[in-house]
Amino acid sequence: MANDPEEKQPSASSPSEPSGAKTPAAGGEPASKPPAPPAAPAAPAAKPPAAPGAPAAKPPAAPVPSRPPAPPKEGPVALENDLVKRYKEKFGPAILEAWTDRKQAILVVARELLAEIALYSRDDEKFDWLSDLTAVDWPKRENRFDVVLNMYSFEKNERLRLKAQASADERVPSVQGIWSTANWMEREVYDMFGVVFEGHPDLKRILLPDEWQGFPLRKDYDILTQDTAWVRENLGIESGQ
Amino acid sequence: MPDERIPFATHADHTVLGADEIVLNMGPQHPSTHGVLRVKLRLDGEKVIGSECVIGYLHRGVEKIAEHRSYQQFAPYVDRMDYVAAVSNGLGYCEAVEKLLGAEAPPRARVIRTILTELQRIASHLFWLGTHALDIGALTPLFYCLREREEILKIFEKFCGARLTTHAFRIGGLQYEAYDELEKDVERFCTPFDKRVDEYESLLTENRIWVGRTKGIGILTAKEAIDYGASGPVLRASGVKWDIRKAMPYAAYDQYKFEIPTGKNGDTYDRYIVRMEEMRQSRLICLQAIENIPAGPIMGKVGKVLKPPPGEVYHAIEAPKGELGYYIISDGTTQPYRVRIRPPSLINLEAFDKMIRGHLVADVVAIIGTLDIVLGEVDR
Amino acid sequence: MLMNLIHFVISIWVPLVCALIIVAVLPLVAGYIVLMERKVMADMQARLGPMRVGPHGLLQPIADALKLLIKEDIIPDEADKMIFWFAPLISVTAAMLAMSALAIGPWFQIADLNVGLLFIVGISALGIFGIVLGGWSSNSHYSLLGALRSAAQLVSYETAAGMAIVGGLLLAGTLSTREIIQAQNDYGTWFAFAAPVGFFVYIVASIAETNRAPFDLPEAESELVAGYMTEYSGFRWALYFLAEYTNMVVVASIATTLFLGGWLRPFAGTPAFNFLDGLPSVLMLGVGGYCFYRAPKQPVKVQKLFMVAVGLLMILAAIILAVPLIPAVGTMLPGLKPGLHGAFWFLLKVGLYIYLFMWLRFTFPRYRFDQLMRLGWQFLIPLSIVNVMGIGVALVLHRHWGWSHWTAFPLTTVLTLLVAGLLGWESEKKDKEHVFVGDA
Amino acid sequence: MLDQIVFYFFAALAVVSAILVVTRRNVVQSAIFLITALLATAGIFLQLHAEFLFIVQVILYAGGIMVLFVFVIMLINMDVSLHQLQFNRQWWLGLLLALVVGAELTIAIAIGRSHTAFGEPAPASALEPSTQLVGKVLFNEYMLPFEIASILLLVAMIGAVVMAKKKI
Repeated sequence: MANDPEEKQPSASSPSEPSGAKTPAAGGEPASKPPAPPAAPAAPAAKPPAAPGAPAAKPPAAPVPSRPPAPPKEGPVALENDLVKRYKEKFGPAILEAWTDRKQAILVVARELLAEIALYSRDDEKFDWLSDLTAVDWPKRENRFDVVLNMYSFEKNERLRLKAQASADERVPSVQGIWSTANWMEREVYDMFGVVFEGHPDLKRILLPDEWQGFPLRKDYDILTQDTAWVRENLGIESGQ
Repeated sequence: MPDERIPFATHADHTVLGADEIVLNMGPQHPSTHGVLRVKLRLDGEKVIGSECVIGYLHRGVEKIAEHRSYQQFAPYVDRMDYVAAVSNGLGYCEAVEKLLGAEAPPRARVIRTILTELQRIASHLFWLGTHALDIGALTPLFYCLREREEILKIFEKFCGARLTTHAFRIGGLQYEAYDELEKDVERFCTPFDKRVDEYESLLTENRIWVGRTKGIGILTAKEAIDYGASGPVLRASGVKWDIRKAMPYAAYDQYKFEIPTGKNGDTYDRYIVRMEEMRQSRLICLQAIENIPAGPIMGKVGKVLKPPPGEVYHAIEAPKGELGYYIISDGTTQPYRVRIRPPSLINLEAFDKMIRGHLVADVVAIIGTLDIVLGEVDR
Repeated sequence: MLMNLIHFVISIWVPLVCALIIVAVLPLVAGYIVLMERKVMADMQARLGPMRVGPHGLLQPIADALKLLIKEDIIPDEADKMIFWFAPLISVTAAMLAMSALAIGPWFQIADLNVGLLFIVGISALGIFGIVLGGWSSNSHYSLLGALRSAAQLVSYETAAGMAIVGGLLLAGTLSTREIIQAQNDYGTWFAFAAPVGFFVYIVASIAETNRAPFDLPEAESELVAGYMTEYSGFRWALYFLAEYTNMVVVASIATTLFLGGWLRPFAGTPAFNFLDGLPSVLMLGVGGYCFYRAPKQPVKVQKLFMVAVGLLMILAAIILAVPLIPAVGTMLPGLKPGLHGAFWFLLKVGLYIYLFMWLRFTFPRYRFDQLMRLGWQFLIPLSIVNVMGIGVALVLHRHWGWSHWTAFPLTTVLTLLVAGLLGWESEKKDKEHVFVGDA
Repeated sequence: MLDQIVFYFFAALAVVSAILVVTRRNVVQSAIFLITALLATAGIFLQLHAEFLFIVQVILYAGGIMVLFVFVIMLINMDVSLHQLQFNRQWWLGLLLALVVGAELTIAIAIGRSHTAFGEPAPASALEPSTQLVGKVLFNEYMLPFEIASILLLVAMIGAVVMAKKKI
């Protein structure tokens, strides 16, 4: 992981100075590494970046990256810092897992308390800007859908990702009340995955026509289902595809 | 709002000046909706009391396609989303996959990428300025803006053969070595460019009618902008000083000095001022960048077949419209398991309904223009 | 019975010929004004404009006319057929009728009514019917809104234009166009310099009256698609366009007659500037020379010939304009010089006025409807009323207290400008409070 | 000679369009015929060299009042008013009144022809242009009624605006 200045890990050890947007965050890259160094960091350039591209000076001839990196067995690594501790104190068992992947913090939380955790993140943890809300379909898993919230904090200039798992017919509490931006994103997740959001003011399809059957972004969805249904309905014959 | 099926032809529920409201259907084919956007305006006489945006006419299912393409094969699709700023889409995607791989583009590639992305930002803002002024009735700025934009498109064509959907970058660096007069061309474009921006500003900024049509129209306070998830010039015009190029620098932005313009009261005029200033700042970045493009390889240590280790990454860049984010999940195979693209135009469009309430129909057109949306990105 | 009919026809052959010329030439003139507009617009936007039909696009209007003739004439199904067909006719007749009382040159006038100017204003006011009925009868939402808007706009700006004209009439003392120009000659200065505020108000009001430039709300492309003309196509649509451009010519002629000294040569009175008499023929020579210069550069042979022909035409016009200058001919036919030169000067002033219309169109964005109304009612109309009072005061000072009019008029103009500043500041303040806050 | 032709043309036009105004089913068409009737009478004024009257007729009637008529017709939803009951059930009363008025008119013309002596129409050239004449009279002898009338109109206009505006 060569000098990857922009990705700041919400590391606990050194309270990251309130870089805020004014001062370029790149300058004050705390040299500390995450306390629990990734167990098997096959990452080639593990050593902290020498001169993280001081704004004016041209970085010395970039360290020639050593032998092409064998695909590093990166994978998620357990994460324990005071952010996670604060969440655990507050919500206890609701925080199911906490790990970091490619230097980005991820919290897997219980589906029922998603709204409360989101509210807590926005008010107390200052993650006041919901940059993205989406879903991922894992058909083989019992809790099939992952609803993913990507939050960003202007003050701490950090990102945090909340994940809630829900099966096909479970309803996920809507965060539309907390960030109004979630309104259309939740509609899109419903449109593409069929995940029903509890408490959403006007949950209906956003991109596809309203009478569309099936949810396209599910892994087990294929175009023929819609096509054959339409042909049978409108032309009254079986489309032989 | 009761979602009764409005037949395509508009119909007045009651007499035009009757007490009840009428529903005016704007789009999807309309001269100033910047693409196939349909807006159902509920009007009381001439005043807008509510609206509903119907989108999805240009939905091509980019995210579904991504799951059946290899990482390199998907790169050209990304240009077709925000077709006005294809280069920055490409930059976002390539950097996200590089992060997934844990690879890094060499410094020369990062500097050239920065130059091309800033040129693309200028071109996108020029296109916005031209069409926005045309919607409000000023016919001339459009042609001045297109004249400058033509120069930038020529540079892109010399660099990678295409003007609009450029597919200029590859995962891990660049495909093409920069053609030798790149510095001279960029220099020839940038040096007179700020006088050109003065030319546009002389036509519009102090123009009483322009100020009358844009000041105090479509106001979005800072708190509302954050709540609605607005990003880019729309957020900065409301007073929030935040730019990913400064907060989380990527490519080679940490090596250059530039300012982030912000507005005060988040109306159409402030967004206009912010974007004009951004064009000047991008020009400064380009001028600083072409002074020393470091020598060295243009392609990082990335194999031919990309098999990123399982895991996920969310990487966001500052596209001309706002924060363009890529959330990619890999399952170790050559094809991404899931690619989610955060479209700044779609999310900026969410604040549209709140911004147009209480305005007149003529302002609706100005507000669509000031949000700078591109329907290719809204519908994906 | 037949004899006195013939006598009658002979007695009025001059106005008859003028009328024929007006009705025949005006569509052609309107076509070439459209071409001029597209060329000027292109020039201001760093491009070339129509170059394909004929050399430098000179045959473009003919091509446009043919296209519009052949184009399919769509009538919306539930539209009121009879009125839909009748509306554009009202507009065109109103515009052309208004041309009848105008004096292009001392010879060229159809009817010298002693209510001349009032007649023109009255008749062109009938043009509203064409727009309103056209918008209503095409039975579509957009055109109805557009028709309402343009009617409101016309009515409010007619008042402002009317008051501005009253300002000029006070100075002239008569309504007949010929005598107004005579009065300006006697005064020695054009009324534009005597009543500049009136002239400014008239310019702004006339632009709004012909639905052009910053005030072209009714056919604002971006919102209401094409206003009242949305459902019209083919030649019917061309009639509306012809009416608009004829209105533009009418409004320009009123301004020239009332404020810019009609067919008077600039500095008509002072003999020192007599060399200006030669200007018309010199100008024509210049244009002819340019045509000859461009002729060989034309790509197609027939375009070369056409350019040469146009060049010859210009030279011929230069010669005709130069003939009255020869002293011998001047004594024999005294009327020739004012007649020919008068027409030239009048048309030159009208052309420059129309150029001003176009210039404004390409530099200014469009007003919103309520701003337009506020500008009309709260700024222009009060200002023109104050202007009328100012001129009244100046006349009293001039006639009864013997002030020379070189002191009286500037004084009142300054007073009126003071009031204008106050009005502007007032509407500026109101603009601030009137900011739209999204009252959901 | 030509004057008669023109006069008869205008007169016939006025009468025909007046009849058409009443008989047309479509309201807007009848409004247009009303305008043509007014313009025809204006033509007759012009023939009598009463230019001022001609212009006032054109501007006020055709240009002003009729625009209001057309506006009102346009904005009221036509098919609604057509369904309301047509109150032409008292047509016989109307016929009776028409006959009475007709009789009075014919008698007045018959008697009047012999008693009252119409003055000889003054030759056209002798007349001073009528606009100045009317202007002089209006602003000299009848100054006061002119001012009162204008104030009355102003009050009426303000009243109309107050009533129409939803909220002041």
